[in-house]
Amino acid sequence: MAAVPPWAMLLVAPFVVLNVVVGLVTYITLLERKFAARMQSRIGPYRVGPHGLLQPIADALKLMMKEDIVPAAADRHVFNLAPIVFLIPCMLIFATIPFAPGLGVGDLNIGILFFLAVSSMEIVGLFMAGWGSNNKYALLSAMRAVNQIISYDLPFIFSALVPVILAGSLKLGDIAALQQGSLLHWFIFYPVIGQLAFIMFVVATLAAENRVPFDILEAESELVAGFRVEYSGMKFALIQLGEYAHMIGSSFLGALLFLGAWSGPGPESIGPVWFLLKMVFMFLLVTWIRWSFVRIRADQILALSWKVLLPATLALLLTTAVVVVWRTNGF
Amino acid sequence: MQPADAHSSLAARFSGAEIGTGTPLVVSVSPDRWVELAQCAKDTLGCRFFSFLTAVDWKEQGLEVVARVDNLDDGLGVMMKTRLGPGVSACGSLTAVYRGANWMERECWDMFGIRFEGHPDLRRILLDDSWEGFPLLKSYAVDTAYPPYR
Amino acid sequence: MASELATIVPAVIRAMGMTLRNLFRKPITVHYPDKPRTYPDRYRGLLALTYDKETGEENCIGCRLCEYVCPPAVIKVEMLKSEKRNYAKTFSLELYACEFCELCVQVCPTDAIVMMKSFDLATADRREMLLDKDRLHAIGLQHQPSWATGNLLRDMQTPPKAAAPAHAAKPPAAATPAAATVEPAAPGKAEPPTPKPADSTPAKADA
Amino acid sequence: MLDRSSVARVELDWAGPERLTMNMGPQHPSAHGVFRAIVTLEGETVVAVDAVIGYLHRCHEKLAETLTYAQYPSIASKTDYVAAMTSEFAYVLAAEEIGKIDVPKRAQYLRVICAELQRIASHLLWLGTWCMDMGGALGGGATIFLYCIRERETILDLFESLVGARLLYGFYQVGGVRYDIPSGWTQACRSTLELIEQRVVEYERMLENNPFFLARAKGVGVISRDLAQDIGIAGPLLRGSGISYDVRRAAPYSSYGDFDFSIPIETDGDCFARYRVRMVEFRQAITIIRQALDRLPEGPISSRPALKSVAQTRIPKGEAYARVEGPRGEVGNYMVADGSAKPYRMKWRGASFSNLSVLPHIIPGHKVADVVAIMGSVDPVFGEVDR
Repeated sequence: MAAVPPWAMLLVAPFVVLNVVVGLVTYITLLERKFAARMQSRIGPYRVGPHGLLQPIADALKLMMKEDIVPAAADRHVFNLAPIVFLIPCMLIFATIPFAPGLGVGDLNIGILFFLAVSSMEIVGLFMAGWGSNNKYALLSAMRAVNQIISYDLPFIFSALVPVILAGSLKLGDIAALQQGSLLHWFIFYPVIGQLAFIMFVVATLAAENRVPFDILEAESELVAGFRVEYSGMKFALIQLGEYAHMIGSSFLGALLFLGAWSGPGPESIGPVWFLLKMVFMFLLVTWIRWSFVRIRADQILALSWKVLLPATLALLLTTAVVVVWRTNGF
Repeated sequence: MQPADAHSSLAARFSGAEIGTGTPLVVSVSPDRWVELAQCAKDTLGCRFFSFLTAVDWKEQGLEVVARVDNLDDGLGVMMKTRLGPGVSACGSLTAVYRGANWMERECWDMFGIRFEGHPDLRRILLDDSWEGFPLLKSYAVDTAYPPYR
Repeated sequence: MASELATIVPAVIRAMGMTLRNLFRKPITVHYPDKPRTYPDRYRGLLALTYDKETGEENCIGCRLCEYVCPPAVIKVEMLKSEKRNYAKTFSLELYACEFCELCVQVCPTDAIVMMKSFDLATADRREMLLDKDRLHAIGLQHQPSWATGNLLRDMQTPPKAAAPAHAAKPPAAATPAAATVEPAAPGKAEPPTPKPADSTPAKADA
Repeated sequence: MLDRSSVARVELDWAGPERLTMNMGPQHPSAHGVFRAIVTLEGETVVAVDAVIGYLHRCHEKLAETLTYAQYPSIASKTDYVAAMTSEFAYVLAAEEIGKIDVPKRAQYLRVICAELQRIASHLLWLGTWCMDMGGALGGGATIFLYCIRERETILDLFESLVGARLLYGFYQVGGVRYDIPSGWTQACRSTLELIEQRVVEYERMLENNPFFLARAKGVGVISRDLAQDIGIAGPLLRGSGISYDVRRAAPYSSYGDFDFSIPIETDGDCFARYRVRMVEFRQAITIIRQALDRLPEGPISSRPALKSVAQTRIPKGEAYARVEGPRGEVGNYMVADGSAKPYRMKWRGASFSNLSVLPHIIPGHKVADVVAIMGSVDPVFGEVDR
């Protein structure tokens, strides 16, 4: 590593990370489909390749070759730009995640703030998609999206700040480093606070990722496919890619904040593998919830956020602060 | 309200009506007392459950409108009928009495061309708005072609 | 709030437990074209004309009963009069409109038309589903016939000849407990006329 | 650059301040077939709804006038294709009532068994599709849907081994039934019932007390007692609104009086009440089938000679209204016979038609998401609505 000049690292690392993310997305969709299928007494994709292993590639090829339709009445520029505007923040969030000590694009000292700020930028893309389609379903969905994401960003941030207070650093590398060593150092095992924060984090993640039971902006039984109802072909693929990238990013964040990132038995060199496995665990947890519940209504989602989740996370955050101060200074 | 009581109370109120004796109680009145009969069935006989409304085309004897209402508490069913007479295709609407008559009368208009006077929204319901003719009339042949395919 | 949580949390866990439990159940998917499914004996599938095994003669006598009974009118038969027996000059069946009600099989006096244990109708050309006599014969050779033929069906439905003494109002609760275990009408053979006097309790008078 | 002046920009339809008119259907994931609801929205709240039906109209009533009593039962199953047994049942009952035709006890019991199996199958499909409406094809709704379909398959297998078909049966005929049960069928039936009994408990475990489910179902789409009777809705909807009306009890047909079962009543009239009623009906149907299997008498399955030709069944002059309790409520058949082999006039009282006509009365005031939940809880089958 030492032989590589720093400026080259700056080019190579994002390239590698982006490609790995795209690869991850394709195969994590397969994982989700297989997992969901087994949950539903099905077998899922099976025909393309052995046990359907080549299915994601077939899907990607299909989407690339599909006709790209732009509705005549759509706002063409906004419509075309929206998938890209949506995808960029979803990809940017990987910039600050350290995949092992020192292994990452850039472990900023305000890493978590960067992550949270950038990830909520995706609503711009969503709203552009909904507005630009000039479709009533899409418009309703876009309005819901703005409502929901603004409402859930606060609980999401507050629950993510609990580990920050526990670690005393905004730098993701520091937060991860503090959880190394023993299983009990993981923040999820921090008595009471850790578990509560984890549950709230998962709930807020579900909402931020638009997964059932909070998927009102996609809501295909009411709004058909919501903001992406008019998209097809590669643009649809970009939106899909962005969504899954966001999900993977959030899962990485959850694994980093609560599950000790790369800590695990074995030599330190397999740390990234542990991190990846934890990310998959987080992802499957979200998927498991997704395939177990029915969706709730838009107004109920907002009520849940403002009336329950926001006060709860805020209280938890204050409690955490008090506990941390008390444990370090003892009043 | 038992069937016998219902029979006598209807007989007292509707003098010219043909009132059957079996179950369900079949009551046939003239078209001008049709709505009154429904109101009476609902208020006096307690038949609050609206089952269905339809018509029968008796060819040259004209159309007959048939409706059935039930009193669910006492198990009393009343089959109300009225003969519109040859060539007549207008009848009073029951929508003011039973809200359920709304769609049923629309269907009846759709299929038989009976104009229910007083219906708030008498449009075709099952067939397309551009449909010509009323299919359930006996004069409408089964193989009548739909306009674009004529 | 606390009491709400006390019901909500177990309910959420129970629901997720159900999906988890199903995760470990065997999937019920059938790999359909790869592994053919098993058809029950009475399956109502493709239609075929039967031919006499020894003489190779068709069983159809062109009586057109099936043509008359067919609700969607997909069967067209022309009779060919002959000395000993009649034949079907042409027999066409528009399978694309067929609704597989088995009425044609039911009325066939000579068991000439039967149904097959197959539902492989998919074809790229609609005209292939307009079946003539040859195609109907070929289908009969290709697939397994179902149990039902006209005579078997009619035997199953015919009430026993011996007029049942009308004994009044048999209490059904007192029906023989053995009735639960008796299995009448094995497929493959017609239901034997039951020796017992048939129960002929009048049907209820529906209001 | 494309000349865009020729493309008319589709403006949102403003029907007043802040109002938006939106089409739900006829092609819509939760249209349950082909139903078009033109909803007027104020924000997310529905302020007006116009229901458009008829996309699946095949003029069954005219068809019935051209088909004989022997032919029509196999077509009758197409009115309500989710509960095909029910419509056939109503048709043959009407014909038998006019013709004063007795039905052997065994046939009556077989009719009951099939009708109740069909009720279970239909309710399974309702539960699955309703949850799918609320939960989405990409969520827990789809999971329950697939579980329900999985169990429904076992019932369809039973029908398949009895009749030979999975969806449209043609099992009933005037005077009895067309098929007797094959050997081993009762055993298969009993084990299927046991399986379904277990699985119904599983569905309840997934839904009962489930906060997300309750939030969607409770207090949504309330139908008052008065409205319910006035419209003439029937079945689980009526019983969910607190009215104890079940044709099986009010006017027992086909030996229903022999069986011991209860009729569930809920008084809330909302989606959850309808859900509760149907969940109990699963169990009641299972009880009825078990009783019928236990007491299944020996004997013929038809009181009339087997069908040999198309016009064999002739019904004397007269008229009758026969009703059966289908999975969706009172399925009625008003028949006028003129002594020939075909009815002079036949009217279907489709349960779904009446049930669906309640929608314009209850939807306004709800959110868009509730529209699909209410639609699903009404359980319309458009073959029966449009006939």
